[in-house]
Amino acid sequence: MIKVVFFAALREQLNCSELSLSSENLTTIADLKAELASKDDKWQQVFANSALLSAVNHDMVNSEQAIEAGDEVAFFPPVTGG
Amino acid sequence: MIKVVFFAALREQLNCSELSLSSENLTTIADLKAELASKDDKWQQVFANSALLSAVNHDMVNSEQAIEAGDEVAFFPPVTGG
Amino acid sequence: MTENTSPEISIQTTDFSLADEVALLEHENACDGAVVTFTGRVRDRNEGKHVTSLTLEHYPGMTEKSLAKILCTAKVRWRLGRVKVIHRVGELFIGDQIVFVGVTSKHRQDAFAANEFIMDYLKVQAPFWKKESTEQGNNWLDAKTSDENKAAKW
Amino acid sequence: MTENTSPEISIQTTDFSLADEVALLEHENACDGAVVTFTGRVRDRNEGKHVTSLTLEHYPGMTEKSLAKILCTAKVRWRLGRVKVIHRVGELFIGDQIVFVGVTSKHRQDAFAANEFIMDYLKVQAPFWKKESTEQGNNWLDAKTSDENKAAKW
Repeated sequence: MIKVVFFAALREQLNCSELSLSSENLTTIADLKAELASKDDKWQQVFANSALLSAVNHDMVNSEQAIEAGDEVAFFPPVTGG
Repeated sequence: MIKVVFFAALREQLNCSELSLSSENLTTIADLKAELASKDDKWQQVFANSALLSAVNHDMVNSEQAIEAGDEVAFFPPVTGG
Repeated sequence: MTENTSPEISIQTTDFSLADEVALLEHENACDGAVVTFTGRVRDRNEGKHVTSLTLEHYPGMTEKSLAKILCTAKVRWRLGRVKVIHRVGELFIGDQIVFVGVTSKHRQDAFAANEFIMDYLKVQAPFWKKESTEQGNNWLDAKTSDENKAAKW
Repeated sequence: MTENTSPEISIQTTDFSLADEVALLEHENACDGAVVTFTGRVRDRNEGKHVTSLTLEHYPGMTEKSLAKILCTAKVRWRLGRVKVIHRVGELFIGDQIVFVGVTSKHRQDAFAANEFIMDYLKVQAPFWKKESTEQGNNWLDAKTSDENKAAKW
């Protein structure tokens, strides 16, 4: 399984903070995004946003990043702390 | 008269913190330096130091700066505060 | 509260004392002549709107890891003595302290550069998000291109 | 004690409180989100020698005038809220605070830049001189070319 977490505006838009997916057929972040976007129109729209950031196991990554079972993947908007 | 003040290492080398000179024949800082340097070998040596800084009425100036009666002229080594 | 892995990094809901933090940076530290601090506070206005409060969300675990990487990079690039980063989360009000970065060094240039570097990278890499409450309602702040550009200059 | 012409500038023999100074900079100042402070302290070593104390001399009148010019320049170059500069004179010991520069601004970039600018110019233009007491005796410090070069870069 892959644990997927969402933060901030993204979490509110999806009304979801965390979910788990089977890692079967998911090789990269891009695959995972496509899988999530296929859920419905709202998810499709949210994952069409190219500004979205991704992290795997607490490190920022790009869409080509490989993922595997046991990973924690996060999606979130550009950060605005400080 | 021109009031002349000395600070820090310069004050100690000259063993003098303040003196007054007639402004007659003194048109610029360079004139005043030459006048002071003529006092004796020690003063000659001290004023030969090109790193020496000068101020007139609390503003940093160079040797071409004009001076006149009533001015306060200061000579001191490069500053080292902060 | 998040478990903090390094004493140099603290993510907390509670306020902090600038004086206490600087005292810790300076305690038994006679070799560092320069101490630079940055404090970020909640402003009463943002882009023309009156702000009443900010709510800060973060990604526990990743926040500490990303800050640790930023501090590690700063220590490699500059000769630093001690470093401390505190970032508050939760709801904060006008004038409240949000973030503290404190750096000591033998020399001021390293302390200034490292402090600004840490803030610039925190702004674009550490997973914090601000939601603003204004008279017109609540909204998540947009990231600024200027922050991206500023970080890219280092 | 010197009579100070501006509340933004203080030349004093007594110590100062970082916390009190920052509290004044922040008091009823909800528009400035960024506060940067620099504190300079007496180090225990300088160029390989053990320092026991520093004695700071200055040129009363010119000191205040030169600092006022530096602050004025900083305010023209950056968008600043409040500014404070404190410089101590007399004999100071290891770990003692020598100088404080505090700057507030709406944005952090201005606060960082202005604070470092003020320190860089203070170092080369304000008439202060340090005499060092070491185990080898007393000596006036030499000015550093690196300080001249750093100030020239602004």
